Amino acid sequence: MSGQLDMIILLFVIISGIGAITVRDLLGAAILFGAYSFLMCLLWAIMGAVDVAFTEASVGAGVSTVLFVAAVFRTTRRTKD
Amino acid sequence: MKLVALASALLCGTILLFGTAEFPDFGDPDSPAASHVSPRYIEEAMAETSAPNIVTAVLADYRGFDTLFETAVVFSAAMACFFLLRIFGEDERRPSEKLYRHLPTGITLRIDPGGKVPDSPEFERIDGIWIPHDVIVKTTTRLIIPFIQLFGLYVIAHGHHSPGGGFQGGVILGASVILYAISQNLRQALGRMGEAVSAVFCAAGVFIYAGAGALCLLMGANFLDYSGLAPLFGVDAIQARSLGILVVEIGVGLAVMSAMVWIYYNLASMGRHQEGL
Amino acid sequence: MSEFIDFFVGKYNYWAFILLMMIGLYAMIAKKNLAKKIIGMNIFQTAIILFYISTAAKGGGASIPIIAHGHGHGLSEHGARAADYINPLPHVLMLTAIVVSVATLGVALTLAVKVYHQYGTLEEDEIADRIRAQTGGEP
Amino acid sequence: MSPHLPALPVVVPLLSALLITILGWSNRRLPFPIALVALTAGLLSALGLMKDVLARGVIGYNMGGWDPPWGIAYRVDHLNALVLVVVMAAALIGLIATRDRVKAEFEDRIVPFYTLFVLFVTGLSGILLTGDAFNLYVLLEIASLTGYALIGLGEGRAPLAGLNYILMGTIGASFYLLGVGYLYLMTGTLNMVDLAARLPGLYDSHVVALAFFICLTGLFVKMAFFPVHVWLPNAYSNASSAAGILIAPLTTKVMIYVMIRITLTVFTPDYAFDVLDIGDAVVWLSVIAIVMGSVFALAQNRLKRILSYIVVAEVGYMVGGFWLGNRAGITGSILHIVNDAAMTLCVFLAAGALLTRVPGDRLIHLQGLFRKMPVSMAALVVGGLSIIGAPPTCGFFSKWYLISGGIDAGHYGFVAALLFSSLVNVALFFRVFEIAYYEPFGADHGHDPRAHGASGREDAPAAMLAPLVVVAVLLVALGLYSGDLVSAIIQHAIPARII
Amino acid sequence: MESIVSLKPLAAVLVSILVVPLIIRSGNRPNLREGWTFAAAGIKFLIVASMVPAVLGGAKLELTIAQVLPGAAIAFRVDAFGLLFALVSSSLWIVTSAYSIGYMRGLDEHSQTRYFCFFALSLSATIGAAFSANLLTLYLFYEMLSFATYPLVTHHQDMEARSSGRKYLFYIVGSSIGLALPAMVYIYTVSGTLDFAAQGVMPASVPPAVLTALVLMLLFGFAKAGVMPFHSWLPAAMVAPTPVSALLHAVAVVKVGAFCVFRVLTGVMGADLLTGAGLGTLVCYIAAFTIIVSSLIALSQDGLKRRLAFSTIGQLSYIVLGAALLTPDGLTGGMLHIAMHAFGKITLFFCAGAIFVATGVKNISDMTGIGKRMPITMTAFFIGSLSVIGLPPCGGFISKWFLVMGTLEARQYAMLVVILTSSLLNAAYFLPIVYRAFFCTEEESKFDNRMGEAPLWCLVPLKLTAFISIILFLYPKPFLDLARLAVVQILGGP
Repeated sequence: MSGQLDMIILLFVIISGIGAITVRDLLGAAILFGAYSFLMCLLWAIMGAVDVAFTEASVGAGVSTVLFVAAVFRTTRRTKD
Repeated sequence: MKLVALASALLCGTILLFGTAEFPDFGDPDSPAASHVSPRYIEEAMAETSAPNIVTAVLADYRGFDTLFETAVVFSAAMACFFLLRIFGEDERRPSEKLYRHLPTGITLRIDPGGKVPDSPEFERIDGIWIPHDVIVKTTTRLIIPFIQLFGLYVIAHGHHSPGGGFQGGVILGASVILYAISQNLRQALGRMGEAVSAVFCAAGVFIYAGAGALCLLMGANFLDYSGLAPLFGVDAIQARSLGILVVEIGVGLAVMSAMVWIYYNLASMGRHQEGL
Repeated sequence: MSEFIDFFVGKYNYWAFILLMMIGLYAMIAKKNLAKKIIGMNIFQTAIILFYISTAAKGGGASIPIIAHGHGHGLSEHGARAADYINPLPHVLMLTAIVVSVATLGVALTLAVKVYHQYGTLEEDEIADRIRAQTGGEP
Repeated sequence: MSPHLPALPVVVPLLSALLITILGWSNRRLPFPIALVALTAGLLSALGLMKDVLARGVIGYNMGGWDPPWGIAYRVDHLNALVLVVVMAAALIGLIATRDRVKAEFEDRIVPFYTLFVLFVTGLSGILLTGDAFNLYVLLEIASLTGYALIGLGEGRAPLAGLNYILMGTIGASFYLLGVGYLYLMTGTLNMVDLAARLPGLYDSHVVALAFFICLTGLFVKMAFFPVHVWLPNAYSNASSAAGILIAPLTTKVMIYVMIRITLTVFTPDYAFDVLDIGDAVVWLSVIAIVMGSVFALAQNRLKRILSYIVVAEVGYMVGGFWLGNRAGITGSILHIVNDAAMTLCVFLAAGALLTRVPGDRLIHLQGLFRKMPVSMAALVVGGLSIIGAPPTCGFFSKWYLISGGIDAGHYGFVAALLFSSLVNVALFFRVFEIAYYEPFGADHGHDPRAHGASGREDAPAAMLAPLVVVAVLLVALGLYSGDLVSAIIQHAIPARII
Repeated sequence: MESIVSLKPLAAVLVSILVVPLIIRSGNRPNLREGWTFAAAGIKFLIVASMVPAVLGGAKLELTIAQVLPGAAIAFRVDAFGLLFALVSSSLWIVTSAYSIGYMRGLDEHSQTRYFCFFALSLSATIGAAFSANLLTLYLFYEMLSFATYPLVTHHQDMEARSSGRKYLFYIVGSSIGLALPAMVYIYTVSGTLDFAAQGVMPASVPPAVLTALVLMLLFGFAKAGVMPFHSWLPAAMVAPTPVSALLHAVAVVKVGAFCVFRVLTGVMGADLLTGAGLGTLVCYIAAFTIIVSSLIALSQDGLKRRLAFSTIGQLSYIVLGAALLTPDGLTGGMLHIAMHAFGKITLFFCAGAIFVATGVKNISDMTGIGKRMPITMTAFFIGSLSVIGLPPCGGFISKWFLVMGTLEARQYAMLVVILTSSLLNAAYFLPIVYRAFFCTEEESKFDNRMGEAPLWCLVPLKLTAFISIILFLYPKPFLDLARLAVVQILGGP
């Protein structure tokens, strides 16, 4: 039951991870990276690691993404790969 | 290059996969990881530290030394960003045009270098690259931010009993300031929480943590052995541990909050601290 | 076949962590864009976090590591049993690791911004071209 | 001595780093004195620890008062006490010597510079003292993050080099973390002594072997072992000279210490040398590292790049010597940690001193420096001779042990590589000396009028020269006392079963 | 044989190191600077000489500085052989210092302060090598000597000096690190010690092939001994100022090389072991080859200093040959040759320098008739030649006599032939110079008849050394006693 949910989220994690490194737009990559972190956080919540999930939600999905967006804002969205 | 990368990644993965065959089964309650050290935490943490959240107990007490340095890592990262990016006195050295918005009308004025700056509360300085003028966003964030901060404080304070603690709370508090900076602008955020404040708060947060540990040393206990603080708090050793955890969580929260804000300031403005997200 | 499925199902978290690690490693080596490399680095780190969290799991209805009825002064009548709670130690370790990873991310992004400021691009090959143009090929 | 002594080398610098920020923010004159006091206290407590260890043997210290497998314990034995003294001493000398350079290079960044540097030393001393595998990772990250920052703010390609350093360093640290995770999965503990007690039953497990390899790979990246050294030359040669002086002598040496610690204390020599039997393979890798490091060094035309590649080759010395797996080899390796820290400090310091007076460190910039800066060049000569391995400088004696270990183990490839590298070092250093000595060529047999007139002497400031001379003298002193060093300390750092 | 702990060896080594700061400080007052040099040289000689009675009495003066490796310390031990060598070097330093003043000032050379500093350092290293108690200490001072002489060799700081300096380093340092060092470590590994002992320290278990390799590595590794094919640094080093060539490349440096070989063969390997393995003969043949070939090359050289250099290469191999004969007379001959050749060859170099200072001539073909211009110099040159050739009434005769006796004793008749042939060759490349200097027609002479000797500072030393060469023939007792005693000590004696 929870195992299946687990697997589905893992699948999404992997997809968003691959997406983050393949999409040809750094802002998009940053957002996908945020999504990746958020899915990771869900995964950990399901696995019972509530504190880790909390931290990942605030740090990974929150601040990391903001920092990334800020950096993209200060550099460029362009990427060749 | 791509092939090399793929090959090395695959090689690495294959080797690791090969190892998983001998792993204990996922979720096996008798695996060494579940049966050697950790049971003590689960069974005794409550009695020894009076913190029902075992993670908090382990984080701030049993392995408090790790966490001290974890906080120090955040501090050094913030310091590193400041060290690498901050540009001092850019404004004076390279005067550039400034943009002002007339609030009642929304008209944007451009003032060339050397031009006279309008001296009226109706004018607001704005950034050339980031000019949101959205009353809805500004008002909403103004409303939300206090609650976010309240929640952050709650998370720090309630870390003993529920998920959360200094890190999470600190990040939430930091995020509230960052949100303020994004919704208004960087200068206003800097006006609320300046650079010196972030830097000193950041160091002070870690200092609270390390100082609590050093205080234990002075009281004759080992470093970070909060039970040594019992005479100071006037409670028994176990309660002293609980209070010690609270003290260091506050330190962590302070440090992490300021660090996040500080990193954001430098990163978003390329260290110039005038224009930014 | 069913053995294989059991094998897979029993350890799918570990498989996923390896897959994520490979993605991260691949991105760090193959991608020429520095920001992409940084994303790869973070994925790599999260993969390891996933591994640790997986080691913490306990089957058989273990609950999250917060002791129920825990209010009061550590004198809960019925002491907690280890099998009832998920192993908290990896969680603690990974809290640290997450914070370390965001710290690393901050510094890495800072340096990336500096590199962009210096060369006007984040692509490694273009940077190499600029350096060659500036110094005449000397290291 | 106080029972809390083991905590001090970490706690005092940490608190001082914070004080530098808090107090220094308003008073820019404070950071240096605070750092000075912190590192002096660190050095004194390290010496005190050394004394205690010599008197009483291994010292343990429980952080937070929790017993080892549950809490984090520090464990001080001969090995880490020795390396701690070296690190603290090198950091202190570097700090004093670079005072003026820091003022010049980081005029408005004094506060963050010293904060980061003292944190860097904190991290290193924590790495050295800790007895907990995960705690080591956290401290490693402190030392690395501060190192990235210090290196990233240099001239030219420094930010790019710093970024590459971050990427590779993070891979290395993450691999180490993963290896520790594997160990945790198999044993359920993170304490090194506890791990060592629980591992013997698991020696035939592939996961443990994998954990070992992963840890080792991670550490190889961190210590810049060929072929994963690529971050080092760029990072060290582009860093500002102050940062180079402070970081170059320390990082790789501490990583080699970690390798030795993990192998000897956690996995035990039985496992590493007998069960896995990878010693030979690693020694061959280090042969490649030594040879390639030397060859790459030959191809460089900048002094600091040459020195950086020499560091790469020296890493090969230490790794190879350790993996010979016999007493002489490991003695040589540990002794070389000490000596190489001193040598690297000496040559980087000398290069920094030269850079105060010449526009760059390309070899053509060094023309005529023997006349212009005799003291700095003399120190560079001493450092160079030590790296070459000429007696009585300390480099000779560690090389002696390494060669002796190679012969004992019958590993003549390693011996040949060491000799080759020594010869290449002769070529490298004398190329530098030649340029500094001859050029610009004197007209007609050197009878140029300059020689008799005013000599145009303009050496580096005394504040930099004094520590430099101290280090140069130290190189010789270390050489003369290496016998005592080995018999009193290093012999006790090696498990008795290794012969 | 008693051992006395004494500070004298250390003092003898340190005196010329300690004088270096004084020389540097008085760099702009040449007279004071040279005064310091003289003072150091004099004190050094007195210290060395003061050890003679004790050593002749059979004692050994010992001092351990630092126990750097288990079983190997940095330590001094003065025995008869070391003292003999130290006596030669330190006495000649006084003479050479005087000569240096004349030469350097006569040519108005640059960087004289540096020159005198490194000269003093080189002497320290030489004396240190002479007094070494073990191979490690010997190696230490050997390397110190290599690096200290580098600035002297390349004194002129021009292109030619640089390429010579490179060659010098390549041969000397390359061979010592590449060959001698690993051999030493191997010896240390198998025997656990590096001390010199009467019959060597090598355990008998070392297989002959390894032993051969070790001997060859050490023979070639100490390339200062100039054994072919590791000889070509010596002619290259002749770009140095002549006093350097005189003292270092005829006495101190090259003889430290020969001294090392001597020590290795007798003190480390041991005579019996080498004889047993037939390695003495091998080294003999290598030395013989060097002797003959270098003499032949010397014949074809026109540069006077280059000819002297090749002659030195040959003469050094006499010493090696003497050591390799491994018989009492052979060893005595080898040791005496260190002293005898030193006085003879330094005279020749002094003459070459004096000629260069006075006339600027370097090539032999330009020296026709120079005897009329510089009669004193050329007379001294003649005496030096006789000594090097090994003819009476000069000291060289005595050492050669002992060498010949040694070959007979060892039944190495081929070596006897080699020595005699080589003596003929020596005569063939020296005597024509003297002949053409004095006996030539007016037209052939390249000089007019005016007397024009070099400055007095140059002239007195070469007269002195020529005189000593003759004295040594008449009164060889001090050196002979030391050599005899040394042989007893080396062979473990009755």
